[in-house]
Amino acid sequence: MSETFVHPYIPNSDPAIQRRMLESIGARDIEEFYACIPEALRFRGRMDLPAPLASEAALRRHVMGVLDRNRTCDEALSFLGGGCYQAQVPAVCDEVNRRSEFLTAYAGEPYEDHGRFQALFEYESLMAELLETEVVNVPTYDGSQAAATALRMACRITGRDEVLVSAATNPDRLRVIRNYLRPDVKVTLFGFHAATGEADLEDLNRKLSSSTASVYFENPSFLGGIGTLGQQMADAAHAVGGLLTVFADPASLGVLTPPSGYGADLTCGEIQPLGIHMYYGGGRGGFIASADEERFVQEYPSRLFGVAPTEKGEWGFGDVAWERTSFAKREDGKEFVGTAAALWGITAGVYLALMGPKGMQELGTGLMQRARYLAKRLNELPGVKAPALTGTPFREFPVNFDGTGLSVKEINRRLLERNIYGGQDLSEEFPSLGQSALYCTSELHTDADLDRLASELAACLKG
Amino acid sequence: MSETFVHPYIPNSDPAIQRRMLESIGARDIEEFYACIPEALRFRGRMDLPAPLASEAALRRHVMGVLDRNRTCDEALSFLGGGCYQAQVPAVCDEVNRRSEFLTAYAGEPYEDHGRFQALFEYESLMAELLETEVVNVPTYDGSQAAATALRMACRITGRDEVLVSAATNPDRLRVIRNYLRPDVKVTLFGFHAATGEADLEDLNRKLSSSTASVYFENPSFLGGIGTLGQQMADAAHAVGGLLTVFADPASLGVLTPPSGYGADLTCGEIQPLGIHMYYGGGRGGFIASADEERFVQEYPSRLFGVAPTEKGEWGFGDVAWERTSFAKREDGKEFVGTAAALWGITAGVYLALMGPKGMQELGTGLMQRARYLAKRLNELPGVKAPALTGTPFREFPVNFDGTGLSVKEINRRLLERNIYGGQDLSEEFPSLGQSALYCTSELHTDADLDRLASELAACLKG
Amino acid sequence: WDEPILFELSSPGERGVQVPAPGPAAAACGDPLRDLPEGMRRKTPPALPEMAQMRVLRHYLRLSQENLGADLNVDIGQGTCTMKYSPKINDQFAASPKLAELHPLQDPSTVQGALEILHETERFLKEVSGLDRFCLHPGGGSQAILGIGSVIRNWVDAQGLSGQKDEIVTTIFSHPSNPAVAKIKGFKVVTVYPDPVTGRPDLEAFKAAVNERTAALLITNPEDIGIYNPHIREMTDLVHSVGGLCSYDQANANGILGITRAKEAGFDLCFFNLHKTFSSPHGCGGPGSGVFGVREHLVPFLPAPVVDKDAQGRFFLQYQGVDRENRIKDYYGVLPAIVRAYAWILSLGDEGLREVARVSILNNNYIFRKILQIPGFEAPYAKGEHRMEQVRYSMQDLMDATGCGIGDVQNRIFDYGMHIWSSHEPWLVPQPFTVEPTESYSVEEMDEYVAVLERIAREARENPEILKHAPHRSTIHHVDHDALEDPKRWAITWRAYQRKYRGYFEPRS
Amino acid sequence: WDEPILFELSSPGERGVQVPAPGPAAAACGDPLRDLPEGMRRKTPPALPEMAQMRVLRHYLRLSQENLGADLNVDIGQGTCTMKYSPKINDQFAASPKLAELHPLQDPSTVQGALEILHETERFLKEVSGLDRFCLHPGGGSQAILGIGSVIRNWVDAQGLSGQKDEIVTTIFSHPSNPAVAKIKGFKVVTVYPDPVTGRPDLEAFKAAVNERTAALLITNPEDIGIYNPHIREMTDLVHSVGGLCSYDQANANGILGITRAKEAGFDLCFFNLHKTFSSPHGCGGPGSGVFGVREHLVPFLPAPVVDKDAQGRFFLQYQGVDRENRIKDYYGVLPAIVRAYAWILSLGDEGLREVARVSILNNNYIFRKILQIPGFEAPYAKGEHRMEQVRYSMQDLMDATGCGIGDVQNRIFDYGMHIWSSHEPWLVPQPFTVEPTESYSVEEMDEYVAVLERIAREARENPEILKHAPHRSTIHHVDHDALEDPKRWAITWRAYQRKYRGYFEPRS
Repeated sequence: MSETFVHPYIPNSDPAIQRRMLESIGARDIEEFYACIPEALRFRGRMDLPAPLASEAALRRHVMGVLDRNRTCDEALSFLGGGCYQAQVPAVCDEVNRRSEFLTAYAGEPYEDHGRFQALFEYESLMAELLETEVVNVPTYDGSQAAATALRMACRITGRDEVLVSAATNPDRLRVIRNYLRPDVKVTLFGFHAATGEADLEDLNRKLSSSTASVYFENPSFLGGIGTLGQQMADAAHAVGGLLTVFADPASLGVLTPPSGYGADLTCGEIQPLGIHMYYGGGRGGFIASADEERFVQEYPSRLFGVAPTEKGEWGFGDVAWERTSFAKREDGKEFVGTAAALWGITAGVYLALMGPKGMQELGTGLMQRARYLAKRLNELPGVKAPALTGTPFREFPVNFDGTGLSVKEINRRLLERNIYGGQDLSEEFPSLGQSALYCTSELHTDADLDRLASELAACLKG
Repeated sequence: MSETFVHPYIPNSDPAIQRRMLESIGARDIEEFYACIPEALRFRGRMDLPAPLASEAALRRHVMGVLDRNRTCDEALSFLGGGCYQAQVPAVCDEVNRRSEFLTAYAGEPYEDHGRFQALFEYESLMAELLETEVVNVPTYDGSQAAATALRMACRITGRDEVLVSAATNPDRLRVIRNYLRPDVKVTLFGFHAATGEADLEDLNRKLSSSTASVYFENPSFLGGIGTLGQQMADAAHAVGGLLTVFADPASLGVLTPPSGYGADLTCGEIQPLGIHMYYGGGRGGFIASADEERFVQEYPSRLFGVAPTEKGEWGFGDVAWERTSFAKREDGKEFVGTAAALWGITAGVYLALMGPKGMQELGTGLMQRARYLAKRLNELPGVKAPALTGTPFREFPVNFDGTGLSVKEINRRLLERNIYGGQDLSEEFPSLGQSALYCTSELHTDADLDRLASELAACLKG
Repeated sequence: WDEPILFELSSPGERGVQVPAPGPAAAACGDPLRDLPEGMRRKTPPALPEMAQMRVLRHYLRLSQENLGADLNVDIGQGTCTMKYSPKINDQFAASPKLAELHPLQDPSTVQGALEILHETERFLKEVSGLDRFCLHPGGGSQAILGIGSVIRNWVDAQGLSGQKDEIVTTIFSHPSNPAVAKIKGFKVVTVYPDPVTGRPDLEAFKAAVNERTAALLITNPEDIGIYNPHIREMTDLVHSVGGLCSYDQANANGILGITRAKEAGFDLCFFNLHKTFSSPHGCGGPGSGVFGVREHLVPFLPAPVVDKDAQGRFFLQYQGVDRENRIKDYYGVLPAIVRAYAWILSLGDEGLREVARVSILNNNYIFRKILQIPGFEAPYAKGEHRMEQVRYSMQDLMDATGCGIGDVQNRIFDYGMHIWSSHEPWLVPQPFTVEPTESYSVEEMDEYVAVLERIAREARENPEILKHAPHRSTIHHVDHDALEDPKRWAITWRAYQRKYRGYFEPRS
Repeated sequence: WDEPILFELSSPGERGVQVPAPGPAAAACGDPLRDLPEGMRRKTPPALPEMAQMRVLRHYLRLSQENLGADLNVDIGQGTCTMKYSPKINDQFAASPKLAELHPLQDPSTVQGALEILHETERFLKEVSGLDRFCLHPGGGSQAILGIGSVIRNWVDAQGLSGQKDEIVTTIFSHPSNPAVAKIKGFKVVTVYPDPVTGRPDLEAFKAAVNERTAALLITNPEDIGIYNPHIREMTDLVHSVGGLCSYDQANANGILGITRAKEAGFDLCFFNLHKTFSSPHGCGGPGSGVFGVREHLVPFLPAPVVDKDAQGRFFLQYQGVDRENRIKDYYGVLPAIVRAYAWILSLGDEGLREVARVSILNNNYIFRKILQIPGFEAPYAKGEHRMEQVRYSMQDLMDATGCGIGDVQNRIFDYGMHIWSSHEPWLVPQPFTVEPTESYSVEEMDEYVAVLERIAREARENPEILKHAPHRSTIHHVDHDALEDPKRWAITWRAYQRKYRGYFEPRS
């Protein structure tokens, strides 16, 4: 750096300090430390980066200017969902996850990072109550990773190499699953009924075999409906010696039976709805849960924080069954583990502690009521069918526009002009549903918001 | 509250909990506790308040909606100053003053609130280096209160009851001073030269007498110019046995001689420019500083935190000369003390620690350069005189528009249409300056910003 | 942490932040300091520390952890000033650039949100008090008293009574700033003491104190001992009968929101602390907000500006009909505190504010019974009566029995992560402490606090030395307070320290 | 703090937050649960605790204080993973609702700011690495390795070589996720060990490991022991000569930013951890961001979408020319981490990034000399050479002399408010620890850290019992780790605890 420019982030960028340090080391200059790098490997050019915004004020002005080019869901009226949800984020969640101590902690021991261990143990415990399971992991990257890992766990537990996955699965999640299970696990889809969105049990039964490690479905499904055949699918899977893995929306579990209640061996899902901002899809964390059986626990790749006694009778914490991890065993550990989404786990714990049982019940009920009301309002519009499936929606449902003569794409364009973000276009990934879009409600929606969509949509359909 | 509504802020709003508590107390109901209030004094009506926004999400939506009706200085281009300055606020300042521990601490002892005591001692110490004084108080409400109190201190120190105040003082600050000194201290103004903005020494000398407790002026003055007659005014005041009190802009003291360097006995001022957001004028704190002489120290009404040894050799802290305060002595203490602006003091300390000597030097130089450049650009415009006074501006200066045939009010209206906040209109408070406005630069202003004002103003003047 | 003083961390050459440099055109204007006379150019740069950003941050984060804020402990021993829960959502509003980056001289059309908050908050306060108009400017309760004192002063002068009305009556259990401000505003202070049995202001003494010289009464009710004075209306009537004004110190109105109001009790003025009754946090001692209100006849004396709404529903700063010369503070009020109070009231409404009052009284009477069960602790006055939102206790009995008083308990209680304060001086109640639980604390938290008090009281009896050498688990040990009272030894800044000492308190001379 | 577990704080009836209720019209739709079959209606509400908001907050604030984040201590003993300073201004960007409240399926016209950040960050990374295209999706370094593993797998399959190329070569000092991912993706792992003198991968062993079966090389350089391998180009050439790919683990590229790049060293792929090299904080173990890049010929295997700019300068999500089926994560990347890295690079530029590298190396060589002076500590391999950005030390000598090893030092160092970590397994270096100061620490801070190590080493010699019973000043005392390995005793949730125990670890059966 030039003599006159000392960077606030680099204390020793002052040339005088550097000279003193070099003297202490006995080195001529910093270049000497790079003598080990062959000249052919040295990069002698300039990186083509913008001129530095050295002052914080200039940086702030630039970056805030870039961010101002976004129009957020707060600034519009959004009905997007499909796996990422606009939801209330209590300020206490933000307060806790922005604390320097949590934000910048990392790999401390159970002594210096006692708080981190306890907060994550509590997260596991709160999720366990919601899921009615006894084991929950420290969060993995996202729900899709959790689903993919749960299925690999099922394969290891059963010693089998095929999984049967519902065709009503989130298409991108299905891609993650297929990709993560490649090359050694076979992914076979089973269908759903076009009218109801429920699983096609006949198709499932046809495909179940002694190779089946697990049956997998999402509840509510990607298409928004609450699946009611869980126990039958569990029974079918168990009958062939396989497991049942269910991907559940934790926001629904204040009112819906958790998967463990209808026979799921492994539950997985996404914690974003529990107090984590959407971040353009960048705020994610995945959970995996099971019974407290050694054959399950030993197959988790994730860290599992447990409670343990101390010499003086405090609550102590630490890693359970460390030797299963890739940290301990490299390629002989279970899959792999690394920096994932711990802070979001702590956040989700704060969220559940604030919500309590009543909050989760009211959340679930309120979402279902809004979905029902919105479907009713939209179904009144000419040419619109809402919901397009007969199952009970939890918070989202497909709306079919075939009768309007307009494509979803065109309708969404018109809504956007009115500052409304219409539902996710399903026409490409689910052609059998025709021109349909997945409309999602949020606990942030008031009656006025839902009514506004109905009236603006009516206007759009007129042209 | 109704049976079904338990407020998150009121743990014991649950009726079942209340019943148990009443039982434990042996009271029939809560109304029983109010039996001591005569019925005639009971308010039996309803307060006409809006229906509660019980959920945080609804509250957020409402309040953020109200705030969205503001257009901030970040969202426009502002040249307003006059005592409140748009300035860089390093993120670390925000981080520290938003910490729960500082935000919600209060009246703990030097043991449990060691950090608060140390942070405020450090604030005093950092200010002392900037001011070259040995005593600085824990902040009072704002600079105007600091000025008024400094003058009352001067009266007590000298045993006199008249102060001579420059007519180039911020008019609203002058109102605070007059009001605070009423009824027992006489406030007499002395003039300034219309061409230069400097003090009229002749007028001052005429008014100095054996009743003069203190001479007071602002440096830079309200009109933005750097006063160069400080030492002469100090000598004159001292010659009659009075003191000199100077109100200084701390942002200027990286480059300007602090008042103690030209004879000021008391220095006071406003810390808002030191890392505190403007908050529509709601982010303020005042400082008072002096030499470490008992006759001065004993006249401070504010708390003064000092360093002291502990039994085991740590840095300890506590209140210096507690018995002078109204906390200790009620009406026999010095003026009064109460909750004022401690957190902003801590913030200003963080700011000075980040800036260091070089930062303060660069800040002062950069502001003066921008002011000079802006004046040059504006002076090129037909009918515009900038600066309207010949003294050296620090960061702001009057611009005279008499030659344009337009009022400041009209010009500012036209600038506002272009999303520019023009300078403060001086025509009412300083009629002698004609149609003039006080234009202020900021370290956030780039060349492009200053050029933009010049070109937009040119356009405005054309009509 | 054993954190050094900031100056000890300086490392020449380091920097904490880069200042935005002037653009090339501005910089080309040359060195503006050249034109200044020699005497105005600073010769040596200020001796501020030089530190990299991370080190500054770490220093202050460590100091922050060495505090017991209301967010961290059961902070109900703050005397009359227990802070209630300050909701974190309100901190987000206060942090919003939409509020923070407003200049006070912006055109009203660009600050409609800020003006709406000021206007609506005033409207809410009028409902809570029954008075007619509020000033939101003051930066704390004491400054609100200053505002009130200025109104009284100017009113007296405007009546042409400056020579005659020169006394202000107050009570010993009213906040010290009441008499202190009265004195600044040129009045003689007459202080009424309580009836030793009831704890209420002695009615006969009060009657004797009021006469034609009485400019005003400044009084709290319930006073800081938590006992409501049912004769308040007789007292205000008496003051009115001699032509004086009555001002109600409602800094702490916790127990009576929506229950009884300044208006019905006959007051002409009152003030509230928004940081306290309306949930804004205390910030280590400010920024707070004290807001004061008046009845119609005093509106012309209220500081300008107030916020009004025009026929088109636009808010504006109103300078007419109020007093432009009665300025006590820059600009229009402490917005970060006001927006929190605004949001807090919005979240509660009429019923919610009443519930705040009801629960604060319920909580207090709950903990009152528990504390009285601790041997050595008692509550003087009004035996057998319920209390309002707080109680002033005495541990004189403990002192007599063990030699340990409130000072010792204060030093010891931190070892349990709690705090207790000794109440305002003078100590009319011997060895006093005041507990006020507000509505923010649960039964379990109050029980926890009482258990700690109980344990310390037991320690005092069993092993008083533990208290005498407390704290044992603080960052620091016992401070030599004498050094803070001696002009030769005190050091209010590092600069003074360096002149007086070298090393660790080795005197230089 | 002696803070209970959350569930112990439950007080039935309390609430932490109110859920926004549906409007009256929506609520009028009745109870939607009625229509569900009995089996899908939850019978008992989840046994979550019931707590008021302030108590929840206080619980987590107290827990927060019981951590040693990088903001709080001299955190340079984190092995290869020392976190650099994460500037607070960048936290403000990450906290902005303008970023936080975006849904990933919004129309591109409404997210131009987010897309610009993704696009520009990718551009910066291309400059830093010399590679041609990056994927920003992964949520951490290990997931970036997964992305790389997927590219390699799919590339092998696309070449029709799945049967033939089934081995991946790595080194023992590369991060454990390299071999672990290789295995998931169906490869056999071949691990090369270091030359015992130089510490660099044994070149002969490496040549022996590479053959026609080699699908790829996954390697770090400098490795986690801080020694640069100058033969890296020969190694990549060798792998290329047998038709394999080369992937550079640059999770930690601290010492070589702008000095040497993946491109010149012959790599086809590489990845960086933005939380680490590019300053995003670690968040107790995520959310982080691992970004991986490829050369042109592998772009068709990169996960879709990437961000491109059209002729009008508008950014959009590009699904063409990349692989839609190679998905490893939801959506497009961890924006809160990415925006921090973006801002950090913007604040430094080309010269600044180089200075980061230079100072990180300077700092490391400074502390390297200091640590070597502590009796009992040494640094195996490459005697007499400078090091790159970190050094793996051994305290085997101290262990031999005193019986105290890294585990004991770990337990003790917290008593001084510091942290040290024992390095990744296996312990090829006996009793290992790795110190990496990065560019964020000053001379004084490094000296402070060394002084603590020195003091503990002295304690080990003079009074090993102090270490053996450490920590002495933590919130808790020595944990019984055996309980965590025994299926009958472990308890991963409070629910499991309650089934297995009552009271304090009293077994129920």
